[in-house]
Amino acid sequence: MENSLAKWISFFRAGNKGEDQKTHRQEKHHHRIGHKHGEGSAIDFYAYASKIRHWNPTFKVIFSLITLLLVILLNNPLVSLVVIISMAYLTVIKGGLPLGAYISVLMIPITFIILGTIAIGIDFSSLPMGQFNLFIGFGYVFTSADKLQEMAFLMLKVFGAISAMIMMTLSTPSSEIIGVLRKAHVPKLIIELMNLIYRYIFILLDVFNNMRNSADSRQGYGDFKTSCYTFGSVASNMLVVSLKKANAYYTAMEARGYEGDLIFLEEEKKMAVSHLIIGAAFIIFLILLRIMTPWEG
Amino acid sequence: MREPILKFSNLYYRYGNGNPALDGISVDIYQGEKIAVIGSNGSGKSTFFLNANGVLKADHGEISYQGTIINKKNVRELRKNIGIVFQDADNQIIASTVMAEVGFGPMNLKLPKAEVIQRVDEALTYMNILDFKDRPPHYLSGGEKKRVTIADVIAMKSEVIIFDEPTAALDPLNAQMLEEVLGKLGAEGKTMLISTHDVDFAYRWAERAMVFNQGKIIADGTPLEIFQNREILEQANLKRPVMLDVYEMLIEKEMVENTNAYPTTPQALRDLLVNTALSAGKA
Amino acid sequence: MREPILKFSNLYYRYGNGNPALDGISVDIYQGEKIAVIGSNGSGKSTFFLNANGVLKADHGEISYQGTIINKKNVRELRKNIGIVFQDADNQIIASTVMAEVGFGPMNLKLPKAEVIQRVDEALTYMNILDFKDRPPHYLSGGEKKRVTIADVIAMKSEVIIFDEPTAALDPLNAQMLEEVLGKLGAEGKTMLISTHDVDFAYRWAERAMVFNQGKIIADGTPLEIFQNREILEQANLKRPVMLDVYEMLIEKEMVENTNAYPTTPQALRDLLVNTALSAGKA
Amino acid sequence: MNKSMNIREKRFVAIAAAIALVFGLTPVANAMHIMEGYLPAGFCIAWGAICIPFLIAGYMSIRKTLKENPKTITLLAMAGAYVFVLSSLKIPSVTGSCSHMTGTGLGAILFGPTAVSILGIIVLIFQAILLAHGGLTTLGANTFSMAIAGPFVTYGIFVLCKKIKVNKHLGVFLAAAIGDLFTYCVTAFQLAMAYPSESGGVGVSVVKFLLVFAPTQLPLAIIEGILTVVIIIGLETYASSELAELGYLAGGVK
Repeated sequence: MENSLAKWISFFRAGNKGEDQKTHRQEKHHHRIGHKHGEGSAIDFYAYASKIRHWNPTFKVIFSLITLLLVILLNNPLVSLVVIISMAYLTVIKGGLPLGAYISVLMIPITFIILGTIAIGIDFSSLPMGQFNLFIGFGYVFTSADKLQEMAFLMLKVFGAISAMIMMTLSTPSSEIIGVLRKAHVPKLIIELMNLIYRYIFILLDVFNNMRNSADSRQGYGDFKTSCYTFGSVASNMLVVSLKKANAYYTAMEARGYEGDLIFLEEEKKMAVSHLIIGAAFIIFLILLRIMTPWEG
Repeated sequence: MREPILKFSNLYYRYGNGNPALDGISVDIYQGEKIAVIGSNGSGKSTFFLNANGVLKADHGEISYQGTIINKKNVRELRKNIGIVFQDADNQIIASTVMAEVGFGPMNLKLPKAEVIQRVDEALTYMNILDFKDRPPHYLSGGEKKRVTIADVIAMKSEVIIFDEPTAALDPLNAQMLEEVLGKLGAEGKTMLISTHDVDFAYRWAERAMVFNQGKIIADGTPLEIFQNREILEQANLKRPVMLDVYEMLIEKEMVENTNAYPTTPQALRDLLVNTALSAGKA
Repeated sequence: MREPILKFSNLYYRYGNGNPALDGISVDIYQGEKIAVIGSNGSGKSTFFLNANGVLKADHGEISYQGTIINKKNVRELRKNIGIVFQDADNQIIASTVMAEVGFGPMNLKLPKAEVIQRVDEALTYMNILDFKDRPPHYLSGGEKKRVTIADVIAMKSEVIIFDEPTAALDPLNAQMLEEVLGKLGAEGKTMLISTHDVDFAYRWAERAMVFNQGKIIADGTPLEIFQNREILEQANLKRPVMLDVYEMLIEKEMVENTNAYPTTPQALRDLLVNTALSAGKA
Repeated sequence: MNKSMNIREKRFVAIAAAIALVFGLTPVANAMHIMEGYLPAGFCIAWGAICIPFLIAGYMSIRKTLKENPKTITLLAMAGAYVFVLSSLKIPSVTGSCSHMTGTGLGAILFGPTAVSILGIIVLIFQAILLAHGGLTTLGANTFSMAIAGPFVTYGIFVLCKKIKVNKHLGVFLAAAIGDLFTYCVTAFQLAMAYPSESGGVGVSVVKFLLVFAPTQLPLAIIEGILTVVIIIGLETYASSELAELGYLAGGVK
């Protein structure tokens, strides 16, 4: 997971090089994503490549949040299913993200989901209970059809919620999400920190990648003990480097007239009326769906 | 007499550890000059630049910009009119899109938003990177980032532009881009100071050179004067530009006439040879 | 026939976005060669180096070290015998004292402690930085850090040493130190690959040059052959070395005899002029 | 010279701590971030509300630091980015599975727990946005377990060990490892509250969640402790000066 984000940076850059000389841009980035590194850390990369990136970010954020809340509040498997399908449509068909990449992002939390759902679905007792039980020495593990159904519905709900959230993150660069937060009157200090942190994350990933290569080229990950020592050394050195960089950045900011107010130029992207109408219709449809189906998740 | 655009009088600066980084710097800089600032690492060049821009405040001495002495109140004038392109673009770019980055300086000048946008567009067009507007800097290549940092300063419309070792680590294509931009800025009458370790570049580009050594300016003159002064070169550990060596050698061997032409590029030497090559042999 | 120390056959490597960083690299490297690796940023040089050292694993193709094909099991041999001095010393150094840093590689080779200490001392002495032994590397100057990173590799006793743009951002004194070290290592028969944008340096130092372009090696030969090939220079956006230009110009103007001497430094040109300057004039 | 170093040292430690804290918050990452959609609405709101006093305290403390020392802004941000990056790195593990450090321990030890809450919640947001770890509706619950509870426990144990004069590195190990475990316990409790067992209520449910996550979390806590010690040892060697930068941050925390 770790390096993949850093690697994506170099991938993207490597892609740029060619463009540099040949001046055809953008299209190149829509290459089929190799599964080699198609992990969640590539989300930032996908967001910039998305074909719905130009949609108004406020709309995307609010639409995704409302959908997310409805999935949880309505707690209805049909609603979840509709959300899963429509979010996949938006992200994959409209956004142009390769299906394999989309699924790999969806699967990031799979460990948690499996373990968490098992813990919910089974129960312990000293007596044999439920429809299905298993004796494990000191007591029984049991579950029931109801429980199993609850597990399945919960999984649907979780995937619905996740797909609503990643529809936003796979189509909206973080800088634009931060811009939406700023409009929502999140305290200025937090916004400033978020802007800087977002930028610095990529700086430090580069630093980390270089240090890791340097350590690796000297056999620094040969065995577990060596790896621990290397990891610790790289981490503490990365901290030292980041402190130096923090100073350098402040100097560079002052040199351009920074006086304590960190305001970045943002470009307004027009809100399309059609998006508003379709979005509202979708939300109403979800609510109606809940009213018309008796299920509780 | 022409008034200097920037005047430094007797500047002293020392960092916390007690070693003086600037040890009495007095120098006048005039509108439109193209100055190479030479000297080993740690000789005080960067400290000098940061003082010139008002980020560092000298312990003693004063700076005047266009005749006005700079004090705490008008230090903004320095930051506004003297722009620095830092050596490492990754330590300069702070915003997460190219547009926000280039707009950062103008925003700090509290310009109206429409003007900021116009200046950003102009600067990006100037550097030929208008297409990158919405890109985050982390997906740009080294040369592209360099262009963004130059656009940063162009958007400030600074009168004086300082480049801190701009050529280090640039590949040939980007080095060429840089020289083109320098030529364009020079043609617009911008005053430029460039620190560099590349003596061939300094010899070729600059009209004036200053040599820093241990916090002092030990030489200030035309590149030719400086690179002909063996003592200075030795003191500052500088090599001589190849073209200077070659030319002097040809004169010494009487293969070209000594017209004080001092070509700085192979192309100029070629022109010279075509025009003035001696036809007289020697024994 | 002499066996190559390192043999690359048909190496392919691509990053996740589908653009190949190495697009079929086949090349043999022989013991004791001094190779300049040239090409713009992003042309695949660094990816090639990381593959050569075993940090990256090519998608297709194979690497042999001294006749043995490298696979997962013996990739240690590559890491041990091929050392890389990375471009940015700050991002290479990972330990918190110079001693621990230089000892990092030997420790990982699981050498006995006494030998590690001996190697560290030797490497530091070699680089003339024994005094820095207990200092934290991050308080050293840029040139000193560069020396530490070279000591890193010397302590590994690697047979092949790769330098990734070692000259970038070095001041003249440190650049001179670097050339001296390169000379010393060359005299010991080490195989060296150096990536550089400095064509004058490549022309002066290398016995062989490889030009990378978009993941391919588009030229491989003596520096002279390569820098005389206009087509290659254009394709890779390279300038010609000044000394080559000057020499050819002098020949063209018949000011020196065409002995194919090709001096690479002003000093060599001077010697040439003393020995062979033509005394014949021309019309 | 020496004095300035001491100040620098302190600052560095503070920064590192801050950073560490931040990343501390983040790291339980893969296995222990409660995922989007897992908590019913009531729990989302409740856990968010519980975080608010801590976040306000952290916010005030950061604001005060910045007022006294505007330069701290880049340091704080670097600290945040550092925590994010550290927590997103795959750490060495015997099994070869993909584990991440929480960093809770390091952050709290270096920086004190208050201001870390703010950096922590920012890091958690970025983990959700950039890595799809955790989520927006579960942000409150995750912030409480990773940015508040874990760091406070770590910090408490660290201070306690110092008071009773336990070997310093052992103290660091215990603080980081137990802080990590505590985060995991809190998460299990949060899940159990939302999904009580039919047979035994919340109590049995807590046991279930603890058991299910134990195989991944127990070794992780120990590795986390070891790594934190290694990092601290590395920093101590530098501490003579760069760490002084952290003094700014420390000023805000104390």
